[in-house]
Amino acid sequence: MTKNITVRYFAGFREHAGIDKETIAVEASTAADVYKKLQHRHGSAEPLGHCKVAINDQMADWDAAVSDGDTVLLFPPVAGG
Amino acid sequence: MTKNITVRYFAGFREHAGIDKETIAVEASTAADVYKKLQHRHGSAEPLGHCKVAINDQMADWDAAVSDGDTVLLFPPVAGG
Amino acid sequence: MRITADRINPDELRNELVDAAAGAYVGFEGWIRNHNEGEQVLRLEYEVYEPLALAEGAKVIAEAVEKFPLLHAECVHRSGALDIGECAVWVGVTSAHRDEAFAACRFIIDQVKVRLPIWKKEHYVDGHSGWVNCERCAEHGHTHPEAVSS
Amino acid sequence: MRITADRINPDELRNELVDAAAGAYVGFEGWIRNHNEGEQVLRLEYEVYEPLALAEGAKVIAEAVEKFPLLHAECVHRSGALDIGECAVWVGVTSAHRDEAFAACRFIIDQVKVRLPIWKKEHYVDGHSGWVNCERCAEHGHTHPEAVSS
Repeated sequence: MTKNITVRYFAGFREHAGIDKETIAVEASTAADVYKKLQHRHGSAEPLGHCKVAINDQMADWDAAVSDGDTVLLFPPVAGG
Repeated sequence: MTKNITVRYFAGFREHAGIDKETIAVEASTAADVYKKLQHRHGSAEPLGHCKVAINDQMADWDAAVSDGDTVLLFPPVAGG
Repeated sequence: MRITADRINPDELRNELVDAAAGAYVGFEGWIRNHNEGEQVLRLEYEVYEPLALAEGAKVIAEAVEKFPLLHAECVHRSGALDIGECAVWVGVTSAHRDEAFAACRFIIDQVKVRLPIWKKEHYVDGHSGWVNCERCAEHGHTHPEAVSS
Repeated sequence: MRITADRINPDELRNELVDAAAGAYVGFEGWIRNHNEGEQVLRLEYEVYEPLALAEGAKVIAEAVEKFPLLHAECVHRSGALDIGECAVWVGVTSAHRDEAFAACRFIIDQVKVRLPIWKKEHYVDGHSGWVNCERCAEHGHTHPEAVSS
């Protein structure tokens, strides 16, 4: 099922995509599906397990379901401190 | 053999002895011997293993030899910090 | 948990944790080193996604308070551009005894480094720059933009 | 290693350890608690035998520097009368990474507490006072002068 998903890119993902946000119509059940559809935009060399995702400003698992209208935040490997 | 030993008391030992220093003539081979001879002055309830000793301003073991003219420092259990 | 674009003042922050019941204070500060993985670092930028960095940081501190018998715990992380020697992150913990202060301070900084949406871009002496990988992924080296092409 | 009768200023001491190669700073402070083993503490006195406290403290710091890859390490201990909340001992350590800063800071305070000729006399709310036993001997309770008669 095609859903309208707003995707936000951070850090290296944003630099790679060249934009920080876009709304796409995508066939996706989970956050991981969204990530995979957008691999060319955010550096596919980065394994999913190193990245994090949030849905509507809540940290989420990659297998969390996405709904039409959701905002998915794609976080490359973090490095605080 | 009788030796002239200057003994210095610290903290609880000093309070118990009522003096901080005295020179005594004592039959003693080791620092432990000196401690035992003076038990009535510094609270014999305190096991040797909880206390420390220095000879002439060097930390020493209880079985270190004492010589005539040495200064023996008797340290009750320490509690820094 | 706080995020700030201003200089961190550890002394001021420490004073906020003062408590007559506290016997131990442990403070950790992460400073900007002049080198990383063999490269000379000139300066550094932190990108922070504040809403979730604050929420996740608060969760980390709450977990520390639950795990250890603490009096107070706080963490402050910088955002934006930092120079060599500046404090990037501060963690302070007070408790009755030192065991739990050390353990909790360590727990908080470890979790903050791997869980908060914060990214570090290093600018090197030779002119190039790169996003620094998280500690868990460190064996893979830097994630230079050039290196992650699709 | 330093012994001082004046207030400890952790911020000033921390600044002495600043180093562009340092990525981690860990500071420990021992504060005077208002209670100990169920008793309300009013104030406290430290008796320090300075010549050997300085020598033994320097030895502890040298051991830490040998055990861990540190940049700087320092320890300052108070002597004399202290009020509740005052800092009795400060330990600061800097290193490239945090592992060794935490480990060395912990090592130093642990050793300082059991090896340096320093004694602590607590004055309690009810008027009596007592010398506090070392940590290793803590299971035996306080060494009140009354309790150690010959």
